[in-house]
Amino acid sequence: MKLVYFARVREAMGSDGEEMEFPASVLTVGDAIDWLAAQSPRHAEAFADRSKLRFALDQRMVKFDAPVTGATEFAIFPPVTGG
Amino acid sequence: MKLVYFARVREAMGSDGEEMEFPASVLTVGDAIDWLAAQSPRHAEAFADRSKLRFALDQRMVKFDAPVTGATEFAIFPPVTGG
Amino acid sequence: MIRVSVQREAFDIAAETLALEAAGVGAVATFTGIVRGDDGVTAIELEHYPGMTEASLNDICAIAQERWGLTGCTIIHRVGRMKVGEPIVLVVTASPHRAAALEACAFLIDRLKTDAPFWKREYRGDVAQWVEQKTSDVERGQSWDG
Amino acid sequence: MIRVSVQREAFDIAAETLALEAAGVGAVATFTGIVRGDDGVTAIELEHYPGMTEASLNDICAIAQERWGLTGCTIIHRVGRMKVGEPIVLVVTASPHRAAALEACAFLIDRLKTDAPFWKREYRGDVAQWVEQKTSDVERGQSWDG
Repeated sequence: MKLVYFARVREAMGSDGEEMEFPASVLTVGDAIDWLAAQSPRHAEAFADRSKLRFALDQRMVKFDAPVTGATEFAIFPPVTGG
Repeated sequence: MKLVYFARVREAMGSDGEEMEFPASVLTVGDAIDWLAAQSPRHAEAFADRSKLRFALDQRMVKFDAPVTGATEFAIFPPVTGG
Repeated sequence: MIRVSVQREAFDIAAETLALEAAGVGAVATFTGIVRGDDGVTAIELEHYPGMTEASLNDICAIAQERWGLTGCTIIHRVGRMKVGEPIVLVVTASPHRAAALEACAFLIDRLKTDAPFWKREYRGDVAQWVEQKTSDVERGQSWDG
Repeated sequence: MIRVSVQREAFDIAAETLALEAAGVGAVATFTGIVRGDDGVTAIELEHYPGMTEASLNDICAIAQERWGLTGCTIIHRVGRMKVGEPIVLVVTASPHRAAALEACAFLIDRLKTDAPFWKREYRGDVAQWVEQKTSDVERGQSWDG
Protein backbone atom coordinates (compact mmCIF):
# COMPACT_ATOMS: atom_id res chain seq x y z
CA MET A 1 0.00 0.00 0.00
CA LYS A 2 1.19 3.52 -0.77
CA LEU A 3 1.49 5.63 2.38
CA VAL A 4 1.57 9.42 2.01
CA TYR A 5 2.44 11.93 4.72
CA PHE A 6 1.67 15.63 4.96
CA ALA A 7 2.67 18.65 7.05
CA ARG A 8 3.91 17.82 10.57
CA VAL A 9 3.69 14.07 9.91
CA ARG A 10 5.77 14.45 6.75
CA GLU A 11 8.36 16.44 8.71
CA ALA A 12 8.41 13.94 11.59
CA MET A 13 8.91 11.09 9.13
CA GLY A 14 11.45 13.02 7.08
CA SER A 15 9.67 11.74 3.99
CA ASP A 16 6.48 12.38 2.03
CA GLY A 17 5.60 8.70 1.91
CA GLU A 18 6.66 5.05 1.59
CA GLU A 19 5.50 1.70 0.28
CA MET A 20 4.31 -0.64 3.04
CA GLU A 21 2.69 -4.09 3.08
CA PHE A 22 0.54 -4.60 6.17
CA PRO A 23 0.29 -8.10 7.67
CA ALA A 24 -3.09 -9.85 7.51
CA SER A 25 -3.76 -8.90 11.16
CA VAL A 26 -4.09 -5.24 10.15
CA LEU A 27 -7.77 -4.72 9.38
CA THR A 28 -8.56 -1.08 10.26
CA VAL A 29 -6.86 2.31 10.16
CA GLY A 30 -6.36 1.98 13.92
CA ASP A 31 -4.63 -1.40 13.49
CA ALA A 32 -2.42 0.10 10.77
CA ILE A 33 -1.29 2.97 13.01
CA ASP A 34 -0.51 0.56 15.87
CA TRP A 35 1.52 -1.62 13.51
CA LEU A 36 3.30 1.34 11.86
CA ALA A 37 4.26 2.85 15.24
CA ALA A 38 6.15 -0.40 16.01
CA GLN A 39 8.28 -0.26 12.82
CA SER A 40 10.95 2.22 14.03
CA PRO A 41 11.57 4.86 16.71
CA ARG A 42 10.85 7.50 14.07
CA HIS A 43 7.47 5.91 13.24
CA ALA A 44 6.76 5.58 16.95
CA GLU A 45 7.33 9.27 17.53
CA ALA A 46 5.50 10.47 14.40
CA PHE A 47 2.39 8.43 15.32
CA ALA A 48 2.56 8.82 19.11
CA ASP A 49 -0.26 11.33 19.60
CA ARG A 50 -3.31 9.72 17.96
CA SER A 51 -5.49 12.73 18.74
CA LYS A 52 -3.37 14.76 16.32
CA LEU A 53 -3.68 12.32 13.40
CA ARG A 54 -6.24 12.25 10.60
CA PHE A 55 -6.52 9.79 7.72
CA ALA A 56 -7.65 9.41 4.15
CA LEU A 57 -8.04 6.18 2.21
CA ASP A 58 -7.91 6.68 -1.54
CA GLN A 59 -8.33 10.42 -0.89
CA ARG A 60 -11.47 10.12 1.27
CA MET A 61 -11.36 11.18 4.95
CA VAL A 62 -11.89 8.16 7.23
CA LYS A 63 -11.84 7.39 10.97
CA PHE A 64 -9.84 4.88 13.02
CA ASP A 65 -12.41 2.13 12.51
CA ALA A 66 -12.36 2.24 8.67
CA PRO A 67 -11.16 -0.99 7.02
CA VAL A 68 -7.86 -0.50 5.16
CA THR A 69 -8.11 -3.66 3.09
CA GLY A 70 -8.40 -2.98 -0.63
CA ALA A 71 -7.23 0.63 -0.44
CA THR A 72 -4.43 1.77 -2.75
CA GLU A 73 -3.38 5.03 -1.06
CA PHE A 74 -3.34 5.64 2.70
CA ALA A 75 -2.70 9.25 3.78
CA ILE A 76 -1.73 10.23 7.32
CA PHE A 77 -1.70 13.90 8.33
CA PRO A 78 -2.52 16.38 11.11
CA PRO A 79 -5.95 18.06 11.45
CA VAL A 80 -6.47 20.36 8.47
CA THR A 81 -6.01 24.13 8.80
CA GLY A 82 -6.89 25.71 5.44
CA GLY A 83 -9.02 28.72 4.66
CA MET B 1 -43.63 73.15 5.88
CA LYS B 2 -41.99 71.66 2.82
CA LEU B 3 -43.79 68.51 1.66
CA VAL B 4 -41.90 66.09 -0.63
CA TYR B 5 -43.40 63.14 -2.51
CA PHE B 6 -41.70 60.10 -3.98
CA ALA B 7 -42.50 57.21 -6.31
CA ARG B 8 -46.22 56.31 -6.52
CA VAL B 9 -47.20 59.22 -4.23
CA ARG B 10 -45.27 61.65 -6.47
CA GLU B 11 -47.06 60.24 -9.52
CA ALA B 12 -50.49 60.34 -7.85
CA MET B 13 -49.89 63.98 -6.85
CA GLY B 14 -48.41 64.89 -10.24
CA SER B 15 -45.73 66.80 -8.34
CA ASP B 16 -42.61 66.11 -6.30
CA GLY B 17 -43.74 68.38 -3.50
CA GLU B 18 -45.44 71.54 -2.30
CA GLU B 19 -45.35 74.15 0.49
CA MET B 20 -48.12 73.70 3.04
CA GLU B 21 -48.98 75.40 6.34
CA PHE B 22 -50.86 73.07 8.67
CA PRO B 23 -53.47 74.54 11.04
CA ALA B 24 -52.73 74.39 14.76
CA SER B 25 -55.04 71.36 15.11
CA VAL B 26 -52.53 69.23 13.16
CA LEU B 27 -50.21 67.73 15.78
CA THR B 28 -49.06 64.37 14.42
CA VAL B 29 -48.21 62.78 11.07
CA GLY B 30 -51.62 61.06 11.21
CA ASP B 31 -53.38 64.42 11.71
CA ALA B 32 -51.41 65.87 8.80
CA ILE B 33 -52.45 63.07 6.44
CA ASP B 34 -56.13 63.45 7.47
CA TRP B 35 -55.94 67.18 6.86
CA LEU B 36 -54.06 66.83 3.54
CA ALA B 37 -56.54 64.25 2.22
CA ALA B 38 -59.29 66.89 2.62
CA GLN B 39 -57.47 69.51 0.51
CA SER B 40 -58.48 68.24 -2.97
CA PRO B 41 -59.78 65.14 -4.73
CA ARG B 42 -56.22 64.50 -5.91
CA HIS B 43 -54.89 64.64 -2.33
CA ALA B 44 -57.79 62.44 -1.20
CA GLU B 45 -56.89 59.77 -3.74
CA ALA B 46 -53.13 59.94 -3.23
CA PHE B 47 -53.50 59.51 0.54
CA ALA B 48 -56.49 57.14 0.56
CA ASP B 49 -54.69 53.90 1.46
CA ARG B 50 -52.83 54.67 4.71
CA SER B 51 -51.33 51.16 4.82
CA LYS B 52 -49.34 52.05 1.69
CA LEU B 53 -47.86 55.28 3.08
CA ARG B 54 -44.61 55.84 4.92
CA PHE B 55 -43.19 59.11 6.31
CA ALA B 56 -39.99 60.93 7.09
CA LEU B 57 -39.62 64.14 9.09
CA ASP B 58 -36.42 66.00 8.32
CA GLN B 59 -35.18 62.81 6.59
CA ARG B 60 -35.83 60.45 9.50
CA MET B 61 -38.41 57.66 9.16
CA VAL B 62 -41.36 58.22 11.53
CA LYS B 63 -44.74 56.64 12.29
CA PHE B 64 -48.28 58.07 12.30
CA ASP B 65 -48.02 59.20 15.91
CA ALA B 66 -44.87 61.32 15.44
CA PRO B 67 -45.37 65.06 16.17
CA VAL B 68 -44.95 67.19 13.03
CA THR B 69 -44.50 70.49 14.85
CA GLY B 70 -41.06 72.02 14.35
CA ALA B 71 -40.14 69.88 11.34
CA THR B 72 -38.89 71.59 8.18
CA GLU B 73 -39.31 68.80 5.63
CA PHE B 74 -42.12 66.23 5.60
CA ALA B 75 -41.74 63.37 3.12
CA ILE B 76 -44.58 61.07 2.11
CA PHE B 77 -43.85 57.94 0.08
CA PRO B 78 -44.74 54.24 -0.41
CA PRO B 79 -42.94 51.44 1.45
CA VAL B 80 -39.33 51.29 0.25
CA THR B 81 -38.18 48.67 -2.25
CA GLY B 82 -34.45 49.10 -2.76
CA GLY B 83 -31.67 46.53 -2.82
CA MET C 1 -14.17 52.95 8.00
CA ILE C 2 -17.58 53.55 6.44
CA ARG C 3 -18.11 54.34 2.79
CA VAL C 4 -21.53 54.96 1.29
CA SER C 5 -22.30 55.93 -2.27
CA VAL C 6 -25.53 56.42 -4.23
CA GLN C 7 -24.62 56.62 -7.89
CA ARG C 8 -25.78 55.98 -11.42
CA GLU C 9 -22.57 54.25 -12.52
CA ALA C 10 -21.70 50.59 -12.06
CA PHE C 11 -19.26 49.73 -9.27
CA ASP C 12 -15.91 47.96 -9.13
CA ILE C 13 -16.06 45.04 -6.69
CA ALA C 14 -12.29 44.42 -6.93
CA ALA C 15 -11.44 48.01 -5.98
CA GLU C 16 -14.00 48.04 -3.15
CA THR C 17 -12.85 44.78 -1.58
CA LEU C 18 -9.20 45.78 -1.98
CA ALA C 19 -9.90 49.05 -0.15
CA LEU C 20 -11.24 47.11 2.86
CA GLU C 21 -8.53 44.44 2.67
CA ALA C 22 -5.96 47.20 2.99
CA ALA C 23 -7.01 47.60 6.64
CA GLY C 24 -5.17 44.32 7.30
CA VAL C 25 -8.15 42.24 8.42
CA GLY C 26 -8.71 38.53 7.99
CA ALA C 27 -12.12 38.36 6.34
CA VAL C 28 -13.99 40.30 3.69
CA ALA C 29 -17.54 39.41 2.67
CA THR C 30 -19.52 40.91 -0.19
CA PHE C 31 -23.07 40.82 -1.43
CA THR C 32 -24.05 41.90 -4.93
CA GLY C 33 -27.70 42.30 -5.94
CA ILE C 34 -28.40 41.92 -9.66
CA VAL C 35 -31.45 42.76 -11.79
CA ARG C 36 -33.44 39.56 -12.34
CA GLY C 37 -35.40 38.88 -15.50
CA ASP C 38 -38.36 37.23 -13.72
CA ASP C 39 -41.85 37.41 -15.27
CA GLY C 40 -40.73 39.20 -18.39
CA VAL C 41 -38.90 42.04 -16.62
CA THR C 42 -36.49 43.73 -19.04
CA ALA C 43 -35.18 46.57 -16.86
CA ILE C 44 -35.72 48.38 -13.57
CA GLU C 45 -35.55 52.01 -12.51
CA LEU C 46 -34.62 53.16 -9.04
CA GLU C 47 -35.75 56.43 -7.50
CA HIS C 48 -34.38 57.63 -4.17
CA TYR C 49 -34.57 60.43 -1.60
CA PRO C 50 -31.29 62.35 -1.96
CA GLY C 51 -29.72 63.14 1.39
CA MET C 52 -31.90 60.79 3.42
CA THR C 53 -30.66 57.80 1.42
CA GLU C 54 -27.02 58.46 2.24
CA ALA C 55 -27.87 59.19 5.88
CA SER C 56 -29.83 55.96 6.30
CA LEU C 57 -27.08 53.87 4.64
CA ASN C 58 -24.55 55.51 6.96
CA ASP C 59 -26.77 54.69 9.93
CA ILE C 60 -27.04 50.98 9.16
CA CYS C 61 -23.28 50.81 8.47
CA ALA C 62 -22.60 52.41 11.87
CA ILE C 63 -24.94 49.92 13.58
CA ALA C 64 -23.23 46.97 11.86
CA GLN C 65 -19.76 48.28 12.60
CA GLU C 66 -20.61 48.56 16.30
CA ARG C 67 -22.52 45.26 16.57
CA TRP C 68 -20.00 43.06 14.71
CA GLY C 69 -16.81 45.01 15.40
CA LEU C 70 -16.20 45.57 11.70
CA THR C 71 -13.01 47.25 10.56
CA GLY C 72 -14.75 48.46 7.41
CA CYS C 73 -18.14 48.64 5.79
CA THR C 74 -19.11 49.81 2.29
CA ILE C 75 -22.50 50.17 0.61
CA ILE C 76 -22.83 51.28 -3.00
CA HIS C 77 -26.36 51.51 -4.36
CA ARG C 78 -27.12 52.46 -7.93
CA VAL C 79 -30.06 54.60 -9.00
CA GLY C 80 -31.62 55.25 -12.41
CA ARG C 81 -32.33 52.64 -15.04
CA MET C 82 -30.66 49.20 -15.10
CA LYS C 83 -31.12 46.28 -17.46
CA VAL C 84 -31.50 42.61 -16.51
CA GLY C 85 -28.12 41.22 -15.42
CA GLU C 86 -26.77 44.59 -14.27
CA PRO C 87 -25.63 44.98 -10.66
CA ILE C 88 -27.84 47.13 -8.40
CA VAL C 89 -26.18 47.11 -5.02
CA LEU C 90 -22.87 46.12 -3.44
CA VAL C 91 -22.29 45.54 0.26
CA VAL C 92 -18.75 44.88 1.53
CA THR C 93 -17.81 44.12 5.14
CA ALA C 94 -14.40 43.50 6.69
CA SER C 95 -13.60 41.95 10.05
CA PRO C 96 -10.91 39.88 11.72
CA HIS C 97 -13.44 37.02 11.84
CA ARG C 98 -15.33 35.37 9.01
CA ALA C 99 -18.64 34.87 10.81
CA ALA C 100 -18.80 38.57 11.73
CA ALA C 101 -18.13 39.68 8.16
CA LEU C 102 -20.76 37.34 6.67
CA GLU C 103 -23.43 38.04 9.29
CA ALA C 104 -22.95 41.80 9.06
CA CYS C 105 -23.22 41.55 5.29
CA ALA C 106 -26.58 39.75 5.62
CA PHE C 107 -27.76 42.33 8.18
CA LEU C 108 -26.83 45.25 5.93
CA ILE C 109 -28.62 44.00 2.84
CA ASP C 110 -31.70 43.01 4.90
CA ARG C 111 -31.87 46.38 6.64
CA LEU C 112 -31.17 48.36 3.49
CA LYS C 113 -34.31 46.81 2.00
CA THR C 114 -36.51 48.12 4.83
CA ASP C 115 -34.75 51.32 5.95
CA ALA C 116 -33.26 53.06 2.91
CA PRO C 117 -35.55 55.27 0.80
CA PHE C 118 -35.29 53.62 -2.61
CA TRP C 119 -38.26 52.80 -4.84
CA LYS C 120 -38.04 50.31 -7.67
CA ARG C 121 -40.04 50.28 -10.85
CA GLU C 122 -40.00 47.25 -13.14
CA TYR C 123 -40.14 47.59 -16.89
CA ARG C 124 -41.57 44.96 -19.18
CA GLY C 125 -40.69 46.56 -22.50
CA ASP C 126 -42.33 50.02 -22.25
CA VAL C 127 -44.73 49.10 -19.45
CA ALA C 128 -43.61 50.36 -16.04
CA GLN C 129 -44.92 49.08 -12.70
CA TRP C 130 -43.93 50.01 -9.14
CA VAL C 131 -42.65 47.09 -7.11
CA GLU C 132 -44.61 46.27 -3.92
CA GLN C 133 -42.68 45.79 -0.69
CA LYS C 134 -42.48 42.09 0.23
CA THR C 135 -43.70 40.94 3.63
CA SER C 136 -40.74 38.55 3.73
CA ASP C 137 -38.35 41.51 3.38
CA VAL C 138 -40.05 43.33 6.25
CA GLU C 139 -39.88 40.23 8.47
CA ARG C 140 -36.25 39.62 7.56
CA GLY C 141 -35.37 43.23 8.35
CA GLN C 142 -37.10 42.99 11.74
CA SER C 143 -35.47 39.63 12.54
CA TRP C 144 -32.25 41.47 13.46
CA ASP C 145 -33.99 43.49 16.18
CA GLY C 146 -33.58 42.87 19.89
CA MET D 1 -21.99 25.43 -12.21
CA ILE D 2 -19.13 24.45 -9.93
CA ARG D 3 -15.61 25.78 -10.31
CA VAL D 4 -12.78 24.75 -8.02
CA SER D 5 -9.14 25.79 -8.29
CA VAL D 6 -6.08 25.20 -6.12
CA GLN D 7 -3.39 27.54 -7.33
CA ARG D 8 -0.32 29.53 -6.36
CA GLU D 9 -1.44 32.73 -8.10
CA ALA D 10 -3.71 35.41 -6.66
CA PHE D 11 -7.32 35.43 -7.90
CA ASP D 12 -9.51 38.02 -9.60
CA ILE D 13 -12.68 38.60 -7.57
CA ALA D 14 -14.24 40.76 -10.29
CA ALA D 15 -13.83 38.08 -12.96
CA GLU D 16 -15.10 35.35 -10.63
CA THR D 17 -18.23 37.22 -9.52
CA LEU D 18 -18.93 38.30 -13.10
CA ALA D 19 -18.75 34.66 -14.24
CA LEU D 20 -21.49 33.73 -11.75
CA GLU D 21 -23.55 36.86 -12.42
CA ALA D 22 -23.66 35.85 -16.08
CA ALA D 23 -26.03 33.02 -15.11
CA GLY D 24 -28.70 35.72 -14.67
CA VAL D 25 -29.30 35.27 -10.95
CA GLY D 26 -30.32 37.87 -8.39
CA ALA D 27 -27.70 37.48 -5.69
CA VAL D 28 -23.98 36.84 -5.54
CA ALA D 29 -22.11 36.52 -2.22
CA THR D 30 -18.36 36.28 -1.75
CA PHE D 31 -16.00 35.56 1.07
CA THR D 32 -12.29 36.38 0.93
CA GLY D 33 -9.85 35.14 3.54
CA ILE D 34 -6.72 37.24 3.99
CA VAL D 35 -3.42 36.58 5.78
CA ARG D 36 -3.57 38.31 9.17
CA GLY D 37 -0.52 39.77 10.86
CA ASP D 38 -1.48 38.63 14.38
CA ASP D 39 1.22 37.94 16.97
CA GLY D 40 4.09 38.94 14.74
CA VAL D 41 3.13 36.71 11.79
CA THR D 42 4.86 37.95 8.62
CA ALA D 43 3.79 35.26 6.14
CA ILE D 44 2.10 31.87 5.87
CA GLU D 45 2.72 28.81 3.76
CA LEU D 46 0.03 26.39 2.68
CA GLU D 47 0.62 22.74 1.87
CA HIS D 48 -2.13 20.56 0.39
CA TYR D 49 -2.96 17.05 -0.82
CA PRO D 50 -3.13 17.32 -4.61
CA GLY D 51 -6.12 15.48 -6.02
CA MET D 52 -7.92 15.05 -2.72
CA THR D 53 -8.06 18.81 -2.21
CA GLU D 54 -9.87 19.43 -5.47
CA ALA D 55 -12.19 16.46 -4.85
CA SER D 56 -13.13 17.65 -1.36
CA LEU D 57 -13.76 21.23 -2.55
CA ASN D 58 -15.94 19.84 -5.33
CA ASP D 59 -17.85 17.75 -2.79
CA ILE D 60 -18.70 20.68 -0.50
CA CYS D 61 -19.70 22.79 -3.53
CA ALA D 62 -22.04 20.01 -4.69
CA ILE D 63 -23.58 19.78 -1.19
CA ALA D 64 -24.11 23.55 -1.05
CA GLN D 65 -25.53 23.70 -4.57
CA GLU D 66 -28.08 21.01 -3.68
CA ARG D 67 -28.95 22.35 -0.21
CA TRP D 68 -29.36 26.02 -1.17
CA GLY D 69 -30.35 25.61 -4.82
CA LEU D 70 -27.37 27.62 -6.00
CA THR D 71 -26.98 28.45 -9.66
CA GLY D 72 -23.21 28.67 -9.24
CA CYS D 73 -20.48 28.02 -6.73
CA THR D 74 -16.75 28.81 -6.94
CA ILE D 75 -13.88 28.08 -4.56
CA ILE D 76 -10.35 29.25 -5.26
CA HIS D 77 -7.74 28.36 -2.65
CA ARG D 78 -4.14 29.43 -2.92
CA VAL D 79 -1.18 27.29 -1.85
CA GLY D 80 2.47 28.14 -1.28
CA ARG D 81 3.77 31.17 0.54
CA MET D 82 1.70 34.33 1.13
CA LYS D 83 2.55 37.53 2.95
CA VAL D 84 0.36 39.39 5.46
CA GLY D 85 -2.45 41.17 3.60
CA GLU D 86 -2.47 38.72 0.68
CA PRO D 87 -5.70 36.85 -0.12
CA ILE D 88 -5.74 33.11 0.66
CA VAL D 89 -9.16 31.89 -0.35
CA LEU D 90 -12.17 33.08 -2.32
CA VAL D 91 -15.67 31.60 -2.11
CA VAL D 92 -18.38 32.84 -4.49
CA THR D 93 -22.01 31.72 -4.48
CA ALA D 94 -24.89 32.70 -6.75
CA SER D 95 -28.59 32.19 -6.19
CA PRO D 96 -31.90 33.84 -7.05
CA HIS D 97 -32.22 34.68 -3.32
CA ARG D 98 -29.86 36.65 -1.11
CA ALA D 99 -30.23 34.56 2.05
CA ALA D 100 -29.35 31.38 0.13
CA ALA D 101 -26.24 32.94 -1.40
CA LEU D 102 -24.99 34.30 1.96
CA GLU D 103 -25.76 31.17 3.98
CA ALA D 104 -24.16 28.88 1.40
CA CYS D 105 -21.08 31.11 1.40
CA ALA D 106 -20.80 30.75 5.20
CA PHE D 107 -21.31 26.97 4.93
CA LEU D 108 -18.59 26.62 2.29
CA ILE D 109 -15.90 28.51 4.18
CA ASP D 110 -16.79 26.70 7.43
CA ARG D 111 -16.69 23.26 5.80
CA LEU D 112 -13.57 24.01 3.82
CA LYS D 113 -11.79 24.60 7.12
CA THR D 114 -12.66 21.14 8.43
CA ASP D 115 -12.88 19.00 5.27
CA ALA D 116 -10.27 20.18 2.77
CA PRO D 117 -6.70 18.88 3.18
CA PHE D 118 -4.74 22.10 3.58
CA TRP D 119 -2.11 22.71 6.24
CA LYS D 120 -0.95 26.15 7.23
CA ARG D 121 2.43 27.15 8.57
CA GLU D 122 2.97 30.60 10.05
CA TYR D 123 6.23 32.47 9.60
CA ARG D 124 7.53 35.01 12.05
CA GLY D 125 10.55 36.17 10.12
CA ASP D 126 12.48 32.92 9.48
CA VAL D 127 10.78 30.92 12.23
CA ALA D 128 8.07 28.56 10.93
CA GLN D 129 5.34 26.99 13.05
CA TRP D 130 2.46 24.71 12.06
CA VAL D 131 -0.97 26.13 12.87
CA GLU D 132 -3.12 24.06 15.23
CA GLN D 133 -6.73 23.34 14.25
CA LYS D 134 -9.14 25.47 16.28
CA THR D 135 -11.91 23.81 18.26
CA SER D 136 -14.18 26.68 17.23
CA ASP D 137 -13.57 25.82 13.56
CA VAL D 138 -14.47 22.17 14.16
CA GLU D 139 -17.66 23.15 16.01
CA ARG D 140 -18.61 25.63 13.33
CA GLY D 141 -18.06 23.02 10.62
CA GLN D 142 -20.24 20.50 12.47
CA SER D 143 -22.96 23.08 13.15
CA TRP D 144 -24.19 22.62 9.56
CA ASP D 145 -24.85 18.89 10.06
CA GLY D 146 -28.31 17.38 10.47
